[in-house]
Amino acid sequence: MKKLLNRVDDVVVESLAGLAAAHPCLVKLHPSVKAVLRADAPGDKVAVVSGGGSGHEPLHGGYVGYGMLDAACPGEVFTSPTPDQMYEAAKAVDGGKGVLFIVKNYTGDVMNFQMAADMLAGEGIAVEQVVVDDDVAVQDSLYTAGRRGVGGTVLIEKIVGAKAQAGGSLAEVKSLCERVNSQVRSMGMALTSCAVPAAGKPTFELGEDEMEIGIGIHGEPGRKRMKLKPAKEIVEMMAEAIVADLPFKAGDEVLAFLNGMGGTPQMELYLAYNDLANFLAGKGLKIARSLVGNYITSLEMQGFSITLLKLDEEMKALWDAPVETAGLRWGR
Amino acid sequence: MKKLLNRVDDVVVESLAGLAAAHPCLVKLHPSVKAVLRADAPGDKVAVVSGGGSGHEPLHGGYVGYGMLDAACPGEVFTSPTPDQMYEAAKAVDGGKGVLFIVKNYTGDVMNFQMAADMLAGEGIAVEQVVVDDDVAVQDSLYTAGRRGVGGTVLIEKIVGAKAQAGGSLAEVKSLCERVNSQVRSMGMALTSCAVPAAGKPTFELGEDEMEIGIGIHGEPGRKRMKLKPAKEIVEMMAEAIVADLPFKAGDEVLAFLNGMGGTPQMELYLAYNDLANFLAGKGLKIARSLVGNYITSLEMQGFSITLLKLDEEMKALWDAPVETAGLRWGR
Amino acid sequence: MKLDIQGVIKALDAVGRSLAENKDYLTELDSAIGDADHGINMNRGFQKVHDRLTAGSYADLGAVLKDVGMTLMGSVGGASGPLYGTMFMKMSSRLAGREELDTPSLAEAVEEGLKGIVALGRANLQDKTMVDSLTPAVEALKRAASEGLPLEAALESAVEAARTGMESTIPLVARKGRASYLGERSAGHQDPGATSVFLILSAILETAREETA
Amino acid sequence: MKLDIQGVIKALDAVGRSLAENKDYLTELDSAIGDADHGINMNRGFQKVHDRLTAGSYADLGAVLKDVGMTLMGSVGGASGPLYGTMFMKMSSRLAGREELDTPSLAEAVEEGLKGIVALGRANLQDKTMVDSLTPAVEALKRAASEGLPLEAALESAVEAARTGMESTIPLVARKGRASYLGERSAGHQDPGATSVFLILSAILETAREETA
Ligand SMILES: Nc1ncnc2c1ncn2[C@@H]1O[C@H](COP(=O)(O)OP(=O)(O)O)[C@@H](O)[C@H]1O
Ligand SMILES: Nc1ncnc2c1ncn2[C@@H]1O[C@H](COP(=O)(O)OP(=O)(O)O)[C@@H](O)[C@H]1O
Ligand SMILES: [Mg+2]
Ligand SMILES: [Mg+2]
Ligand SMILES: [Mg+2]
Ligand SMILES: [Mg+2]
Repeated sequence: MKKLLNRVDDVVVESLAGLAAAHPCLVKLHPSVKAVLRADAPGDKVAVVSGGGSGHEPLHGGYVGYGMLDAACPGEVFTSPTPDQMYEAAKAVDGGKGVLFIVKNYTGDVMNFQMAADMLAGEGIAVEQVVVDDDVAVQDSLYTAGRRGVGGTVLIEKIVGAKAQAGGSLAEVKSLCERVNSQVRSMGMALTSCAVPAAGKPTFELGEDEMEIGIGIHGEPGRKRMKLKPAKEIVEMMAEAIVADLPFKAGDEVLAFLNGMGGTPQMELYLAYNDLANFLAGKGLKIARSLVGNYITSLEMQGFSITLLKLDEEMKALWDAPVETAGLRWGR
Repeated sequence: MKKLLNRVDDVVVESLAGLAAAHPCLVKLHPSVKAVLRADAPGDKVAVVSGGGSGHEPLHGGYVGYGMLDAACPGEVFTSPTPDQMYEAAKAVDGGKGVLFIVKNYTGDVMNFQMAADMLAGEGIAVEQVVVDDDVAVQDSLYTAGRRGVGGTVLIEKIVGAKAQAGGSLAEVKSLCERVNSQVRSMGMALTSCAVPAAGKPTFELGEDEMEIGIGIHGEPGRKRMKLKPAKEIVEMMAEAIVADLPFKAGDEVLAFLNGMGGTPQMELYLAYNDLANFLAGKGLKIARSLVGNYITSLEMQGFSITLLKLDEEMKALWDAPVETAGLRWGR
Repeated sequence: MKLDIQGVIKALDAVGRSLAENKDYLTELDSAIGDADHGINMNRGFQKVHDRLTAGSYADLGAVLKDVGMTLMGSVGGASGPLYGTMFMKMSSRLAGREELDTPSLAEAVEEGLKGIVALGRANLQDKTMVDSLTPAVEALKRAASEGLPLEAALESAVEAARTGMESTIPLVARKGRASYLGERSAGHQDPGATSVFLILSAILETAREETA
Repeated sequence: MKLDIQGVIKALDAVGRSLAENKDYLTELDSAIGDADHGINMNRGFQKVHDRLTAGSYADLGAVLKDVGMTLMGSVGGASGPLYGTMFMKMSSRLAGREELDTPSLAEAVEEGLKGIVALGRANLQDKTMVDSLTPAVEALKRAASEGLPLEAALESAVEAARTGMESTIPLVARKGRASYLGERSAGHQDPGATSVFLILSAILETAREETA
C-alpha cells in the first residue's frame, strides 16, 4: 500500500488545504473546524450542507460552490465528521433562510448530524435533514440501519443545490431532496480493495479472479463475492437489480450515472457505460441525462457503481442549471 | 491484473462507443475509422486534431468539443494510431480553413501523423503539425528522439483549441501552439505500474517502498527508481527540475497543473497540490491558474505529474475561454 | 477502595494506552465487517482525551468525564464517537459534585451511560454492537453494588461479563451500524465496538488494581 | 530454388504464426525499455495481413507486398507500423511484375525496404533499433546474391546475421524510439524491433526450407 502523503494524521487537512489553494474563487476553509465553505458564503438563500468521511473525493468538498453545496464537513478517512464541524459550518453559511443537512445513511453520520441539528435548533437556526439511502445492495428492514447512501448523493446534491440557488424555501428544498432520494437507486462493485491510510493495508483481499458485488464506498464487504465476469454481465446484473427495485418502467426518463470508485481507468468506465446504455435501451428506458466518471469514490479502489434517477421536468431543469464547483461544472 | 472489459481486442472501440453514447451533443464517431469527431463538425474554423495511443483518457477523445479539439484519433492502448485514422478524421472536420495536428513526441505518433499529413497535403488540404515535447525527465539531445510529450498536451489543446474557436488562422493557431509548447514543462512519477489489457500483466514491478521518478505516460521506465519519500519531498524534487529547466523566474505567472496518473485518489492529488503551491510560493512564482485531477493518465497507474506553463495575457484569456468537452468544461 | 480524581484520570490514561496498543486489532475487527477505522477512531479520541486531561484541572469527577465526553464527541467521529461521547456525558452528569468513584457510583454512572447509548443508537441486545458487552457489564456492576463489593472486585466481574458479551457477538447477524449492511455475512466476526468496551473496562480494572496495590 | 506467389504467401503466414507465438516474448522485451506493446502490435498487424492475403488474389509479388505494407501501415500503429509498412511498400515496388522470389530479387527488395526504414526513422547503426539487425541481414543477402547462393542458403546467412545484429543491441544505449527516453537505463536489454526482424526472417527461412524439402 503506497500513498502520497507526509504525515498520515495530516492527510485530510493537507488535502483540504490543497483544495482551497486550487480553487480560491470557489471555496474557503473554516477558520476553526474542518469544513469547506463557499467562498461567498453566507448567501441570501437556503444553505445546503453535507459531509461525511473523507476518501470519497470529489464528494463532498469538491461540490461546494455556486449551485450546489454551501458547506461540506469532511471527517477523517471513512469516518463521519463530528457535530462541532456541522454546527460551525452551518452557522458560517446560514444566511437566515435556514440550513438543509444532506446526510448519507450511516449510523455515524446520522447521529453526528443529528447532534449538530439539535445544537443549532437550540440556537434558533432553522435546520432540516434528509437522509440519503439509495443502495439497493442492502436489504432494507425496519430492524436494521436501512440502506446506505451512495451514488445518488451526488445527483441529489446537484439538483437540490440548484433548487436552493434558485431561491427555493427550506421546506421546498427539503421536499425536493426527499423526492429525488425516493426516485434514485444505486449499486456498486469492486475489483480491488482500498486501503485506509492510517490502517496501512488493504481493507479486504480479493483473489485475482474475484470481484465483490454490492460493495459500499468504504471498502466494507459487499453482498457477495463472485468470479470476475465480462463487463456486460456485471453491468446487467447490477442494473437489473436497480431497475427492479424502484421499479423503473419502460418509457421512464432516467439520469444514468456510471461512477468510478477511484482507481478504475476512465477507458473502462466508458466501456461499462456502453454496456449500461445498451441494457437500458433494451428495457425501454430513455437516458435523458448521463454522468460518467469518478464522482463518489473509495480512495484507490477499482470498481464502479451504477446509479439511476427517474427524472421529472423539474429535476431535469435543475440538473441542467449552472453549477460551478471543483468537481462538477457547467453553464458558468 | 483485473479489468472491466468484454473482449480484450474490443476495449478501445467499446470505450469509444460509451464516450459517444454519454455525450451525443458533444461528439460523434467517424463512420469508418476509429476517430472521435465534434458533433457539429466541420466548423467554419481551423480544425484542431490530435490523437495517440489509448489509455490516457480523458486525453484525447474527452477533449473533443466546443473550444478544444475537432477530432481525436485513438490508437490501441499505448500504441500510436495509424495514418488512415488521422487522414479520415482530418477530412471529416476540415471546414476549409486548414487542419492543425497536435502530436505528442513519440516516434510512432510523429511518423504516423507525418504520413497522414503527406496524404492530406497531396489532396490540397492545408495541414500543419506541432510536436509537443514538454517532459523534462528526458535528457534532450540532437541525436535522440528528444523529449516526450506529456502533461503540457492538455494545456496546449485547451489554449490552442480556444484560439481556433475564436477564429485564428492556421498560421496563428500553429504559432500559438509552438509558443505554448515552448513555455510548458512537465515531470511525472509513479507509485505503481499500469497493465496493458492485451499484455495481461503490469508493465513493470516496483517494490513496496519504491517509486519511479520521471515516468512517462505509458508505464515506460522513468529516469530513476528511488525509495518512497514524503509527498512534499517528491513534489519539490520534481518541481525543482521543472522550474530550473525553462527556467521559470520569480514573478512569472504560471498555470500549475497537478495531474493524476489514473489510479491515485483525488485526496492525494490535492495533498500534493498543496505541497506544490507552497513550493511555488517559496520560489516567488505566482499561480494565476490551476488544474488538479486526472487529465492525462496511464490506465490504472498510481502517481502524478506536475506541469507548469508560463502564462502571458493571451494564454490566460484563451485558458479562461468557454470550453465544452467531456473532460474539461466551463463557461458553457 | 475508591478511585479519586487523579485515580480516574490515571484510569483514563490507561484506557488510552490500551486503545493505542489495540489500535490495529480493533481496526482489523472493523475490516471484517465494517470500514477499518474503529481502532483508529478510538485511539485518536483517547489521545485527545489524554491531552485534554493533562492540560485541565478538575474539582469533581463530573468535570473530568464531561471533558472526556466532549473530547470524544469532537474527535472520534463515526458511530462510536457520538455513542461513547454520549456515554461519558451521561456518566458525567451522574458524577457531578463527586470526588471519588466507588462501586455504587460507578454502577449508577455506567448504567446511565448505557441508557444514553441505547437512546441514541436504538440497539437492542444481540444486534451485535457495543451494547452487547456493555449491558452485561452494567448488570455485573449493579450486582456488585448490591452485594457491597469493593471497586476492584466489581470491575473484575464487569470485565468478565463484558468479555462474555463481547464473545457472544461472534455468531450474531448485525442489525445496527455498518455491519448490518452485510446481512448474513456479518456472522462469524466479533464486533469491534463490543471489543472496545471490554478493553476500556479492562484498562480501568488494571488501574484499580495498581491503585490498591 | 525460388518462392512463387503462393510460396511467399505461405512465408508470410509463417511469419504471422511466429509473431503470434512470440507475442508475449516481444511484449516482454518492450516492457523493459518501452511500453509493452511491440508483440501485440506485430501480432495484430500480421493477423490482419493473413486475413487480407487469404481474401485476395495476386498476379505478382509486388501486389502481395503492397497489400502487406498497406495492411501493416493501417493496423500496427506505434513506431513499428509505419516502419514495417514502409519496408514492405518499398519491397513491393522492387518486386512489381515479378512472380518468383530468388536470392537477387530478395536482396534488392530487402535493401530497398531498409532504405525506406532509414529514410523514415533516421536511425543509424547502433542506435538500438530494428536497423541493427536488418542492416547485417541485407549485407548477408547481397553477399549471397553476389556469390550466387540459392534462396535457402541466402536466408540462412541473413538469419544468422540478423541474430548477431539483434544480440548486438543488448549493451547499446538507445538513441532512437521510445527506449531512448531511458538514457543509460536502456543498456542491457535486447531491442524488441531488432528481435522481430530476426523472427520474421527466421519464419521466411522455415518456409523456404519446407518448400524445397
Ligand atoms: N446503533 C448503534 N448502537 C450501538 N452501537 C453501535 C451502533 N452502531 C454502531 N455501533 C457500534 O459502533 C462500532 C463501530 O464504530 P466505528 O467503526 O468507530 O464507527 P463506524 O461504523 O461509523 O465506522 C460497532 O462495532 C458497534 O459496536
Ligand atoms: N526511429 C526508428 N528507426 C528504426 N526503428 C525504430 C525507430 N524507433 C523505434 N524503432 C523500432 O521500433 C520498435 C518499437 O516498436 P513498437 O513497440 O511497436 O512501437 P512503439 O515504440 O511506438 O510502442 C523498437 O524496438 C525499435 O526497434
Ligand atoms: Mg467509519
Ligand atoms: Mg506503443
Ligand atoms: Mg468503522
Ligand atoms: Mg512499444
